[in-house]
Amino acid sequence: MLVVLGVFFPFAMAAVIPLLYRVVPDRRIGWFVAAVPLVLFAGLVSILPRIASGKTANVTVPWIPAAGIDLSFHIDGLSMIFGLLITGVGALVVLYSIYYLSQRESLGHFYAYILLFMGAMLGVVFSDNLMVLYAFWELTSISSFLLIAFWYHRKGSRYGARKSMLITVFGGIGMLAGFLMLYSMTGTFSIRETIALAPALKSEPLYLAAMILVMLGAFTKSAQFPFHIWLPDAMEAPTPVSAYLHSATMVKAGIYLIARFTPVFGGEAAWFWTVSLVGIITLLWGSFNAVKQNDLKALLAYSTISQLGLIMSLLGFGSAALSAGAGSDRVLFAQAGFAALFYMVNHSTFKGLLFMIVGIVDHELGTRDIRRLGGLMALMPVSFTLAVIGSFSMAGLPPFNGFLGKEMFFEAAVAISSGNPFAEGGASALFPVIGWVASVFTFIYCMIIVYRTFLGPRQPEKVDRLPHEAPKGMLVSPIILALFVVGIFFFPNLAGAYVIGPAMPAVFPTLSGEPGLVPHIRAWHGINTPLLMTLGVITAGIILFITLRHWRRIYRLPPFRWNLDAVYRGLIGGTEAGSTLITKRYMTGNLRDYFVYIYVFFLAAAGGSLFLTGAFKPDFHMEKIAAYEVAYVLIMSFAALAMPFVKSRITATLLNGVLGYSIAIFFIYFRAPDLALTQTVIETVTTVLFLLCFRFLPDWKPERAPARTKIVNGLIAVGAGVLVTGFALTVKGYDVFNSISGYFEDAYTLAGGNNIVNAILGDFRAFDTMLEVVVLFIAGIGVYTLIVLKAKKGGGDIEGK
Amino acid sequence: MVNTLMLIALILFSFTIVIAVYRIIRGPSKPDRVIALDMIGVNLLASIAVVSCLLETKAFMEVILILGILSFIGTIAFSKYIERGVIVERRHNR
Amino acid sequence: MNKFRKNGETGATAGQFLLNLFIAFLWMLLLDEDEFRVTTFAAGFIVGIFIVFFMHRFFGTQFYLRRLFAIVKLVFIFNRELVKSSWSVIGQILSPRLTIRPGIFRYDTVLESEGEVTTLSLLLTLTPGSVVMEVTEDGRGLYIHAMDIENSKEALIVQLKNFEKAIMEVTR
Amino acid sequence: MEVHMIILTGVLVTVAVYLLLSRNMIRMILGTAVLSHAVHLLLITMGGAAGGNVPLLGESDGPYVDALPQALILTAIVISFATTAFLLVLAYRTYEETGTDDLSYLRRVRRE
Amino acid sequence: MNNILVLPMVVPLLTGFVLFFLRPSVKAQKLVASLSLLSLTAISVRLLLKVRDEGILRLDFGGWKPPFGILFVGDSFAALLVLTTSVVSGLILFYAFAATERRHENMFFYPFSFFLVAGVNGSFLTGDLFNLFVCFEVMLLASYVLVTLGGGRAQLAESVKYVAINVVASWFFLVALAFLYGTVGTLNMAHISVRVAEAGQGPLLSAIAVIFLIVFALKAGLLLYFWLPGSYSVPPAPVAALFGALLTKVGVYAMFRVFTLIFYHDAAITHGLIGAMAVLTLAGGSLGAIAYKDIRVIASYNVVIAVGFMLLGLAVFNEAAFQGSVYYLIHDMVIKALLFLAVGSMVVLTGESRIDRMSGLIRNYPVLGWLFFITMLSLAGIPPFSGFIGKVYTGLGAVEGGNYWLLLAGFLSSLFVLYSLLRIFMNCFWGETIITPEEQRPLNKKKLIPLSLLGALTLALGIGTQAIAPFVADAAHVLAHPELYIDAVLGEVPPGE
Amino acid sequence: MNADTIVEYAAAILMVTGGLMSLVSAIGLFRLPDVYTRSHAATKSSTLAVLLTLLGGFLYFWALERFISVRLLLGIIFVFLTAPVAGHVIIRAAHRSGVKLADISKKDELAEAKERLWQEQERNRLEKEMKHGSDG
Amino acid sequence: MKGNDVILRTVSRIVVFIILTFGVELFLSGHNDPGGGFIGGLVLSSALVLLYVVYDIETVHEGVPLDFKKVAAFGAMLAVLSGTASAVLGKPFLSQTFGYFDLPIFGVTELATVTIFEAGVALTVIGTVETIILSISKDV
Ligand code: NA
Ligand code: NA
Repeated sequence: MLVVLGVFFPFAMAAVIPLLYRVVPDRRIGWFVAAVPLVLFAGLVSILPRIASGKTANVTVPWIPAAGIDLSFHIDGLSMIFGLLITGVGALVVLYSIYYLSQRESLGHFYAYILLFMGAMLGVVFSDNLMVLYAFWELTSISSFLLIAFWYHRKGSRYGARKSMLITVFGGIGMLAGFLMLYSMTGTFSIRETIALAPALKSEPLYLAAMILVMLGAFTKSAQFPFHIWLPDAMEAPTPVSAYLHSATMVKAGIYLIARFTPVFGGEAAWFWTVSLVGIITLLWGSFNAVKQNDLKALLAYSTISQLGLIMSLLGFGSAALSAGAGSDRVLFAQAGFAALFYMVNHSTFKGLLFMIVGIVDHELGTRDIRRLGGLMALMPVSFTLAVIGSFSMAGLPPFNGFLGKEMFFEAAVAISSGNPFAEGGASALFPVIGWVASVFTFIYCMIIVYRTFLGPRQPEKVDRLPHEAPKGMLVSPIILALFVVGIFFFPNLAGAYVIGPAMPAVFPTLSGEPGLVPHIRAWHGINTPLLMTLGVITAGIILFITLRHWRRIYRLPPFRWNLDAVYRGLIGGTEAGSTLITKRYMTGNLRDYFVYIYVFFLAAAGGSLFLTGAFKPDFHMEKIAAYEVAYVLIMSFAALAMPFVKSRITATLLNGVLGYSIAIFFIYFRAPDLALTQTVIETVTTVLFLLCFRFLPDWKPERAPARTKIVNGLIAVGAGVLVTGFALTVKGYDVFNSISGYFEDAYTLAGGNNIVNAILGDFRAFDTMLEVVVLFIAGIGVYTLIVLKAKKGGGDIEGK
Repeated sequence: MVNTLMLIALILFSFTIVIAVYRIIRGPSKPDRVIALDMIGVNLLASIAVVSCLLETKAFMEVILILGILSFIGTIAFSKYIERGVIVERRHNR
Repeated sequence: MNKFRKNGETGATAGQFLLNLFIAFLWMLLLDEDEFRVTTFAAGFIVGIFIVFFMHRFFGTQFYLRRLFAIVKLVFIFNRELVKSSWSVIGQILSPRLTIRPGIFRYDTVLESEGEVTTLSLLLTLTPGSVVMEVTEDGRGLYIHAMDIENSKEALIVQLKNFEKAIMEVTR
Repeated sequence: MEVHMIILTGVLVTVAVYLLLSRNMIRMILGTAVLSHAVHLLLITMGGAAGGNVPLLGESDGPYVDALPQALILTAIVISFATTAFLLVLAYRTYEETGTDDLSYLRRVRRE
Repeated sequence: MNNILVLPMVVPLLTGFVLFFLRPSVKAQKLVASLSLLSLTAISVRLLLKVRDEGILRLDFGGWKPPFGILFVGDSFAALLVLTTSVVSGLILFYAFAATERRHENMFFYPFSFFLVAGVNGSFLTGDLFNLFVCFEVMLLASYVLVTLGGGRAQLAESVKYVAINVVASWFFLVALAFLYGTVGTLNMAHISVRVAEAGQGPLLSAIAVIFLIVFALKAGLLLYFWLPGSYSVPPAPVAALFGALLTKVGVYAMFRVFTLIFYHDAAITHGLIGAMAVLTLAGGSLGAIAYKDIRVIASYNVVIAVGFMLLGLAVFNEAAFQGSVYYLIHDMVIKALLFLAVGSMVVLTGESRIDRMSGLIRNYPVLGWLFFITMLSLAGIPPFSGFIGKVYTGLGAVEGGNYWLLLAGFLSSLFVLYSLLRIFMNCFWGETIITPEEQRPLNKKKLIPLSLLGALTLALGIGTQAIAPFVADAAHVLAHPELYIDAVLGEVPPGE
Repeated sequence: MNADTIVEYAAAILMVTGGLMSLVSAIGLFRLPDVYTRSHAATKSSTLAVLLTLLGGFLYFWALERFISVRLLLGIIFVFLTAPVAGHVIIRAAHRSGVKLADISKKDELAEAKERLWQEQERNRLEKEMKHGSDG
Repeated sequence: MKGNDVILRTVSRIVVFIILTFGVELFLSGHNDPGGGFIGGLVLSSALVLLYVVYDIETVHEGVPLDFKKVAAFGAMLAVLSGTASAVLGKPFLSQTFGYFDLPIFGVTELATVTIFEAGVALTVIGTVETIILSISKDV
């Protein structure tokens, strides 16, 4: 139950904060907010030993039991890691934001969004129910959207917010479809039950589709190539948000999803290749592009993309463990999964740290453009130190946790390149190569962060204020993170045993209990391939960093200058333009066109189903035909056919009258006196109405239209006539049932009337008559209002109080 | 025989109506057309009388009367329209 | 003010009563009963009360039962004229060559009341070959369109005089 | 006896649809009027009118024609009258406001 | 005796007449209207519970047993829609109390609204196909008047098209009825169903079904939606909201009723066609929603999209999909009301209707802005708002039925919905504030309350889905098992009469 | 052949006569030169034709079942009463709306009278204007 | 020159009464013969139409000073209420009954509740037709 409260605590606070903000309208509000993740963090830590020992915490609160959608929460090792990150980094970020954000900002909104996000993110990682997970998943997108557009008056913020929303929701919808497919295979929304059923799913036809769709959700959320494009634009958000959502937590929801679904889909070639390849490409593309950025936050964004790719690829490598036969290999592969989680934790620490430092720089100088920065070391020594810690860790240098992670990555990449169960040709040999190249670029941009910002010449003319060291409060959070960066390096196995290790059974349930699943991490493990690779990275990195000026121009060459952003913009712009073009083409606003559509559809659909399905069986049988009936048919046809061609509307109205009166005659032939009576009167009154209205309308002019239009009109008209005739002739010959009318012939005994029609109108079907009276009344009063209530002159058509 | 005569009468009326329809289409003046409509009205009325005899039913007597009434109203309305362009006035201007 | 009672009428009440009787009679006829029934007549009278009450402001026609005979005579004269002129018009229509000379002429009647003038106009219009086009504002002059003014104007005027006489026998 | 009625219905539909596709509002409205004539005819034809007496119990003996379609048509007639009346008035009010009775110009009528 | 069945139609009718006579006093009109709406809601709740307790209800008007007389049939589907109609139209009218100009109020605005509601409820409840036509007409005539009421140039120009096209649609309805009566000789829907089943539907009846499809497609705006964006975007907010919330739903309902109860034997033709039409509708609506800059037009194209989405369920034709559609119908009534009222409020407050002429409204009208935000999320089917569960079930149905193209179209369309509304939200509510506090028109609290209630309703329907779940399940069950409906209607009459 | 049969035959013959007369008037409608002359053919010959037919119907029902159809009688009266009025009103409208008489027409006293009246009105108007002019 | 409407008016005055009587007869006889509320109402309103055409709105209004909108509303409401009455009595909505009564003047007469319903119908028809015509005609 505490778990439920834990998830809903942030939501409750999110609702309270805006109200509280009215009472405490300054940055002190932040302390109330910070209490939330702190309390939750403490709570999680308190159950950490229990989780570490392999137990789980579960609770289910019914939500929509009818649909099998319940708030069922589940904390195991995997969700625990994320829970700790969400609350831990969350607390630090809130703390940082208290000093970072200006008092003038609408802090109430800001913290409400942050708390909303926090709750949603906790929901994502704790949910056992796919639909609930999805619900929280979308909620993270929404809160991210709101936070990116926190400064919504800025165009860039809006652009970034929209982009992230569209891409992540797109992925989310795909993921939902995938979940539904899973449900149709398993009959349950519970993740644990799904995992339990996993072996049986592999033969299901929808298995692959569901897999791809789930990956789509993960990749969009975790900014994997080619969906990564939203993340750089998300940097429009205030820096605490970037640190929290867009590096430490939300973007890792995709990682979580992939890890969570590894037991379901892992061990499949498609999963292995897609996750690994997408990850590795993202890693390369992200790091490569990070180097060319001038905005520090953009650089960090690309670096985040790249490292998310790294983690993703590690998860991909790890999934191979699930199909490999028993033996040391599969433990080795599974260690890639361990590395992924380990790297992810590390990434949260050093990337959070870097974002905070960039935020400090931005805060102090008002710019993040490295072309305007330099030489800040002297002015901001603490920040500089922290930046070095973060950057070097990210570059994979000791004595920082990044080094350990990178080593493990290389190790996994090398391991997977040979002897993986899906190896086809030498494709998997690319993994270590690409990983290495990407690491070189990673090294370069880490150096850029440190050198271009803090070292080199100062450029005071390019910034408009004199920078100082950040306020102490603002430094607290980065310092804590830096402590972790260093601390994990020295005590990696503490994290391994208590935090990462317990997650392994969740990712690799079939391997649980295998020795070596949780590797012993050592900073020094002798001179081996990974170490050599790292040395290579440093060497190549330094050379390339120094010569950056010279080779930088390759970014202007294809395919390096290719920008997927342009694809996105083209897609959006093209869709907008295309839709305008298409829609305005057929939505002409011309009634004639609309009638053409309707009748063409009628001809095609009804005509098709009459003539093409063999339904058409005309019955030309006639009992007897009287000459005078034919005469009236001719009269009416004659009058009708003349109508479109007469020159005056009076004539047309008269002809319409002829039709009306002649119909009355037909009603006589059909033994329908009541009809004949009504028809005659109505026809006259209608004619009078036409005459009354003609006074307000100009006489009609000859119908001017291109011959083509007239021919089309004619063809449609003839088609409609023929089709109705065809239908009617067929219906005439359809003689299966008797009408129910025989019943009404007892009208006198049943309803006390001799006039059957009248008995039907007044009794058997009086309800129709009653409503018809209402229709008539509405029309009458409607005409009255139409005439009496005229639009105000010059009032436009926007009215209202 | 009686029936045959009646049928002949019916056909004659029908011919009249055909010619009247022709007059409606042809015009040339509006009153011509109204006259033709009026003529159609009364001929229909006569036709119904004959049909009633043929079918030996009194069910259509009301229709005959109604048709008489309405063809009168219609003619008056059309005439007034032709004469004044308006058929119901707020206040007769005389 | 009532616009319909232009000519001073002799007792609107009596007129209404007559009209009411007329409606009751009409009612009885409409019901198509085999025999005369007082109840039916009474029912018609009640219906008439409603109608007359509803329309009482329109009331204004006169009903002269006692001059039934004069009416019968008028009808007879009319029918004679009707057949005569019908024959001539049919002849004109069916003659191989149209020799008619239509035209409009004015005729000033001796009749006075609206009813009289109307009756005259109706009778004249009903007989083929002539139609009343306008009544002058004083209600005395009739503009008449004749189908063949050259040959039948004299006959028409004779016909008019006959009608006038017969009408006056009814009304005066 | 219905075949020629059915063909007549087809003719009426043809004319009505042709009128409906006109630019002029009055033509279009006349088109709807003719359409309703056509469908009333169709209803009574489809109701299987052939053979049978007037459905007045006192007037004639059975078999009677199917009275139900007659009742339906009555309802339909009244409703189409109501609609036509409204449409007509709407047409002239639209002409009054927009200054055109040409439907193909109405698409250009946007906010003042 | 189930006279309660007729109340959802008769109460609004009588209210309409009473309001007509109360013309001189707008205050009295509002009082009576409020009381009527409250009682209408109470009646609808009672009806729904009665259906739950007693099964499908039926009321034979005049005591004439089916198939000879007209009857109302209340199953969970109809009762749910009636209840939603009552609540939503009630909230719209409460908004209208604050938003409607006096001269409109004097011109029978409220009576016409009640007649509209009567027609809508009648259409939901009737068990007779010709009576459905008549109920449609009640609704349509009222809508004709409302769409033109006090209109200027643009409004009348669009109204002409709206009325003309609906006249033609009604014509198609009569044509279809003529053919159907000519073949099966009866009008009672259950009885028609029995006879159609007896004849095995066959090609001719399928072809007639296609004409019915055209009729309802025109009413619902399924593929034949050309008339919709124009006419829904011109009238004042409450009218547009009534239209957006109620009118197309009636067509959708009718399509569900007719194609699950009567013409379900030849799915290849009818339901295949419906599926294709739904996909095209989704595509057309999606393109339209992002093609224009007028917020009212954007809202109107969203109506089109929703219609396509709801009919996916019919095309898929399984119980899960039916559940999805029922949920979605209810959701869409609520959310379209909110959307059109919100959009209408924006137009009234700014005097503008194009997104490029509004900016930063959220500072001026924060509550409205957030309500719009909620509307956007709910329309896009994002949990925990009401659109979600319908989407889930529809998607589930499509997956189970193997209709992957329909699934794709349906789910992709929600992205277009989101995009189209994001454009409004970001352009109009975000951005630099251009209305200074001095020139800011006040947003009446009386308008905000119904808006907020609708917003709360969409959230409540999402969070409290469980409350209506049994009813929806029952509705879908009856849709999937026409014999239940037939038994309830014709139980006492030997079929095959 | 009993009396009823004779009456039935008489009725039928009346009807055929009516039909023939109606056709004659239709021919008149076809042949006559202007609306005024055509109106003679249409409104009167055909009225007579209709009256004959209705009378035939009346007789027929009387012969058939001793039924006196008041509606038919009323119809006859109604046609008697309204047909001339209709003719009068149409032709008046024609003249007032300015439909020309055929060339063969002899004279048009009505048009002359209208012309005179118009001149008189014009004179009055001018006089009035002159008066006003002198006042102002 | 201005003419004189004497012929038209004199005849119309008579004709209107015939039409009205006929209309009432149609209304009442609908139960057994062609007719009924609708047709009766329509014929009655066509009589009024004739008056409007022959005279003018104000003159007729002086003769028949009714607000036809209210007539229509009253009629339609009556039709609906007649259905409600049976519901109040515990019968299905719109149940009609009929019986034979010995009335003082009319004798044994068949009275049916449907007549009330039909009266509502007729009033609506009259009210609506007149409302429409008057609305258009007054719109100058
Ligand atoms: Na009816
Ligand atoms: Na904007």
